[in-house]
Amino acid sequence: MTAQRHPDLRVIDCDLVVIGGGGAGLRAALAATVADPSLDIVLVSKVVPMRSHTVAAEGGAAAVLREDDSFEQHFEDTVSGGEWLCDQAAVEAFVAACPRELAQLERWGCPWSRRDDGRVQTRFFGGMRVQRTWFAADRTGFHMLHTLFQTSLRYPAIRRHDEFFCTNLLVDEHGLAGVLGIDIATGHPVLYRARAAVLATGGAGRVYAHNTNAGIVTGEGMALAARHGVALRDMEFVQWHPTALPGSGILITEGCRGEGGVLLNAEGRRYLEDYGLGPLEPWPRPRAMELGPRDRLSQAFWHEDRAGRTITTAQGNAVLLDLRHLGPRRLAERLPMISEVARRFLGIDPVTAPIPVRPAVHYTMGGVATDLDGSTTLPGLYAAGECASAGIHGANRLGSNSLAELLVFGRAAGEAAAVRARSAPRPGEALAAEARACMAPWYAMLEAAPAAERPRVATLRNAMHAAMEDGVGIYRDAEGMARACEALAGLRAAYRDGVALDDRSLAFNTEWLSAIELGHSLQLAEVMAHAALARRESRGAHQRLDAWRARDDAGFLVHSLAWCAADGPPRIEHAPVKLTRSVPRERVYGGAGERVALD
Amino acid sequence: MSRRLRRSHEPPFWLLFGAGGLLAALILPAVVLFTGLIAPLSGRCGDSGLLEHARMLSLLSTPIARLACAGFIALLAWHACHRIYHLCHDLGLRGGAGLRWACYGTAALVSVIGLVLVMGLPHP
Amino acid sequence: MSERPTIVIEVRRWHPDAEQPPWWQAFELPYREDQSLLEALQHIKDELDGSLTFRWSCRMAICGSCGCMVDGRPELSCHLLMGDLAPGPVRVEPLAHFPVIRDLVIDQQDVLDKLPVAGAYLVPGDDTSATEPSRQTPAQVAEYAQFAQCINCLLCYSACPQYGLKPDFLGPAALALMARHDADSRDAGQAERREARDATSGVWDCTLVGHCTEVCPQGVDPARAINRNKGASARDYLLDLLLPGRRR
Amino acid sequence: MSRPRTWQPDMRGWWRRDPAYRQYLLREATSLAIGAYVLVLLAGLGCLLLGAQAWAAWCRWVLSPPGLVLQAVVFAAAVLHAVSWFRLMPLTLPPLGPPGRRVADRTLHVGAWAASLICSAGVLGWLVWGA
Ligand SMILES: Cc1cc2nc3c(=O)[nH]c(=O)nc-3n(C[C@H](O)[C@H](O)[C@H](O)COP(=O)(O)OP(=O)(O)OC[C@H]3O[C@@H](n4cnc5c(N)ncnc54)[C@H](O)[C@@H]3O)c2cc1C
Ligand code: SF4
Ligand code: F3S
Ligand code: FES
Repeated sequence: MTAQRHPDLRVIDCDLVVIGGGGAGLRAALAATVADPSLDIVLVSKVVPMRSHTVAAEGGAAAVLREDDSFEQHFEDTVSGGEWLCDQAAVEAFVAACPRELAQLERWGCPWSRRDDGRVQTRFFGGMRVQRTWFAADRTGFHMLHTLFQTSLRYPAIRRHDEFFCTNLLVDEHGLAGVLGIDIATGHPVLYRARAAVLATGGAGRVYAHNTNAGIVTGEGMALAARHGVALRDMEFVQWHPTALPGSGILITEGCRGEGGVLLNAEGRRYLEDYGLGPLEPWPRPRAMELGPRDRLSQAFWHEDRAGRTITTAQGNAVLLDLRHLGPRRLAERLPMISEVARRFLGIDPVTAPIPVRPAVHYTMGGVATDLDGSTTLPGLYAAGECASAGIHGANRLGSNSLAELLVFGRAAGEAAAVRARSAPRPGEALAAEARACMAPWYAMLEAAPAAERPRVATLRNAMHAAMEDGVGIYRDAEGMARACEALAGLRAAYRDGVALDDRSLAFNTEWLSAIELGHSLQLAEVMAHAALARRESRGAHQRLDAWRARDDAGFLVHSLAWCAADGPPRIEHAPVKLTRSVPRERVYGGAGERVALD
Repeated sequence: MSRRLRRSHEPPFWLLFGAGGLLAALILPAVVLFTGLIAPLSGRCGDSGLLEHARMLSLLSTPIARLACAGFIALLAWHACHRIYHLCHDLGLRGGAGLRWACYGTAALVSVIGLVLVMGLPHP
Repeated sequence: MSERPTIVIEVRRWHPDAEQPPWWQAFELPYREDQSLLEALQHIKDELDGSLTFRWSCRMAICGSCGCMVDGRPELSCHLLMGDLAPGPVRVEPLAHFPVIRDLVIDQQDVLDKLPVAGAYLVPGDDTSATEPSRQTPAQVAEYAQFAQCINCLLCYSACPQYGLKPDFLGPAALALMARHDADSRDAGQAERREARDATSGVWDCTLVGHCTEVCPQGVDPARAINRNKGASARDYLLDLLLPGRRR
Repeated sequence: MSRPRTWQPDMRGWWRRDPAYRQYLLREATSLAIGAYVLVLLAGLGCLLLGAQAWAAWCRWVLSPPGLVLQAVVFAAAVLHAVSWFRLMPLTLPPLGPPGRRVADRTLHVGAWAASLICSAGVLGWLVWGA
């Protein structure tokens, strides 16, 4: 089936477009309509909002709640967890806003797990020194997303366009002027003319083969912004989650360890003790052993695997996550979904057997550089959520900070964008012509004659996965990263020459859309590889095995900024990190960490 | 999105259906067991045994027994007719209002006839 | 690679540009026991026929994208293992009762539009400006927790013949979400939801077929949610009759 | 947004799709047998009113082969009805008992069958020894 002639562009005027119906996008839309009910807001998303990736988050969201906690401690855990690459002013604002935001969600109906007296329950999470993580069993993201989605139904000023695939941002002399994309069901182009847009398109974990992310997490939102000269910040920092299922990459939440689960190697030893996270006792103890930060745990797995102390499964090597001692009641109450996942996908009952797990790519620490109010360097464009880099995660995000971030910065971006949408001049008529020109290459992909020698989408995607896993993994060296850069440049060139599409029709053409996604993913992968190569030190999730194994505060206590060119490789620069009150020091966990904290 | 929400008048019928269904579940098997098995075994064809004419009349001599009998028949009728109405719908029979009148009308008729009959029974 | 056993998957296909009713297409492909049906469909798309169209995202039974009929029963394709479907052939169709956009992709707009009609959101009761979380005991959470697990996968709509016969019916999931919010101690929206509940297309179009509950992958039990509400609706009907002016 | 062109499914023969649907229809169809039995009872009442002769005729029909077959069918339908009714009954009841200690479906189920036994015994007792 071949494409009909170029379908007509539909132009729709509105005040504000939110791109993305995940946690960040919904929160932004809600904030904007509450701030200014007269605004005409359009929420676009390539999937129906409740299908967004936020739905898969399991463990919980962080906010100071207990008497033994304080903003100071949340700040300290976050900044040291990010190995001082965090913007400390952003972290200060963030930790102060978290409790209010999670309480707001409670008021909107989120079914948080409770203590007997009716107060919200909290659990331990990696790298957090007190129980600070609010949770709704092990389906926190699901409940948060559905609460936000359902709440959005109460505000008719939020018009939804589900299954709209955004392909371009349009810009005029005043800044952002429109959001252009494809109505997936019909394949027709649609232009939303607006004076402000909030980008909330999520992360880019799918540039790696082995990841915990949903299929939609391909990262094109970041690439769309980058095309207009917005810098991508700290893209070399990619988080590996230490406990995912081998093969599928399905996540086994950190909440398991928060509840007391332990990690064992092939010899049955709690090997984390050998990686500066011990001693074993007392257990459970925050910021130690299995409650250490994710980067350290994933790195420990890498060493164990190297040393041959992992078990072999049909889907690759693994260590064992043992939950048996928690007992059937606690598992059913606190970790029901995980128990079901293990039974279903592995045929393992965590009540009676440990679960094989291994690290998988989980989170994109970097993203579109934003200010505290979500604004970017492009006037009218705001960003929030995983696609943004507000500066709170640094070199390693702590588990449960992301769900809180969606709310805090989603709201900030929504409110700031609402102000802008009201005040800025309306985009002109010329925009439609530009939109038609921008759409042409996408439709050309459908019209291009089939060529036998062209690669399939899956072929290029697999090659990208291989390049990233090989060269930009948990541990990196210059040679491997350079190899990845080169491979990715080659893949981008091959992509520009054209991919083979079996499907040339317009209606719900997911092959075409994944080809478009792939182009953006390749660009982001290249940015990650180049940014990694340029960081000649080891910090947080970026660990090198060559000459730069140590952290280098003198040279590299800096953000990386990547500027993308349409074709060639990105330009990488570095910019200072904003420190306020925490002075970089050695980052230690376990017993050693406690000694440092006492000083 | 314009969706008409018309208030349903099903509740009274549903309550009658439910009452009849509950009654049927509680005692209908026993009643059928009586008329179809116990009574035939108890004697020959109605002129003797449990189904004797005079005995039946005396069973139904008190107002309570009469009302119970009429109520039993009526509720079962409402139960059955309600289900039959929905069954017709499920099988794609588009009877419209006519079907509704036919079904529930029958139930009403059966109820009235039952009541008139028990009230008219002579005393033994 | 070639050592792997193969299986036949028959898919019901349709394309709006094709001037013909849906047709079946069979694919033979290698599989692994622990592979999900979704992964098998992805294999077809990646390697055999890029035009095969279906929705998916989380691949862990939580996003609700991947529903389809498998051997006549509504299922999440990511939640079925090939080992359980072997030796096949496996017949895969779009979810029943929905208009088909293409292949396995159905038009879900109708149900999305019904969610606000059913009042599928919490109406905060007391002081909405409060910055503290309100209190709710675990027992109060348990009152609605089961109904709150709905992932909007629409399997129940495909299981419910009444939805197929009466497209206005709000349907199992929307009505379960209605019950979920009614049962929440923080909610003050019961009165708002009454009109939808009491309507013909509300709880009264349900004839307690019960298949919705059987196919629900999240154990939501919409049949219970709806039929519980019939009693409440009937009670209010009688009260309105006996006390004129009680309502509106 | 403009709605896409779609293929509209139809419901012809929907009960063929799943055994659960046939079970449902069977359950609903018990109403036909119950309805027929109601008519039989109604006729009996009429005959009882008309006098001993008419009553005897009704009794003969009830005990004739067609009458017995019908009652066998009604009995089977009544039992099927009771089984499905009690199975679904918990779904139709509001939550019973205090929050946190709700009455379990099983308890309701057992209770319903116990009630059925007691009521049936009562009715049979009245019919057999009542006069
Ligand atoms: C398995 C898993 C578990 C996790 N658990 C936790 C946890 O316990 N605690 C925690 O804090 N964090 C957790 N995280 C991280 C957290 O869930 C994510 O960072 C967060 O949900 C991202 O939300 P988001 O709103 O930014 O993006 P998403 O939820 O990914 O939403 C992105 C939205 O953008 C839309 N979109 C994307 N591209 C386009 C386009 N081109 N056109 C139109 N729309 C587009 C999508 O349709 C989607 O609606 C977890 C992550 C994973 C993978
Ligand atoms: S009630 Fe169950 S089957 Fe229906 S949409 Fe919700 S989760 Fe899916
Ligand atoms: S299948 Fe349908 S008829 Fe009612 S009980 Fe479920 S909604
Ligand atoms: S892919 Fe998300 S439910 Fe199956």
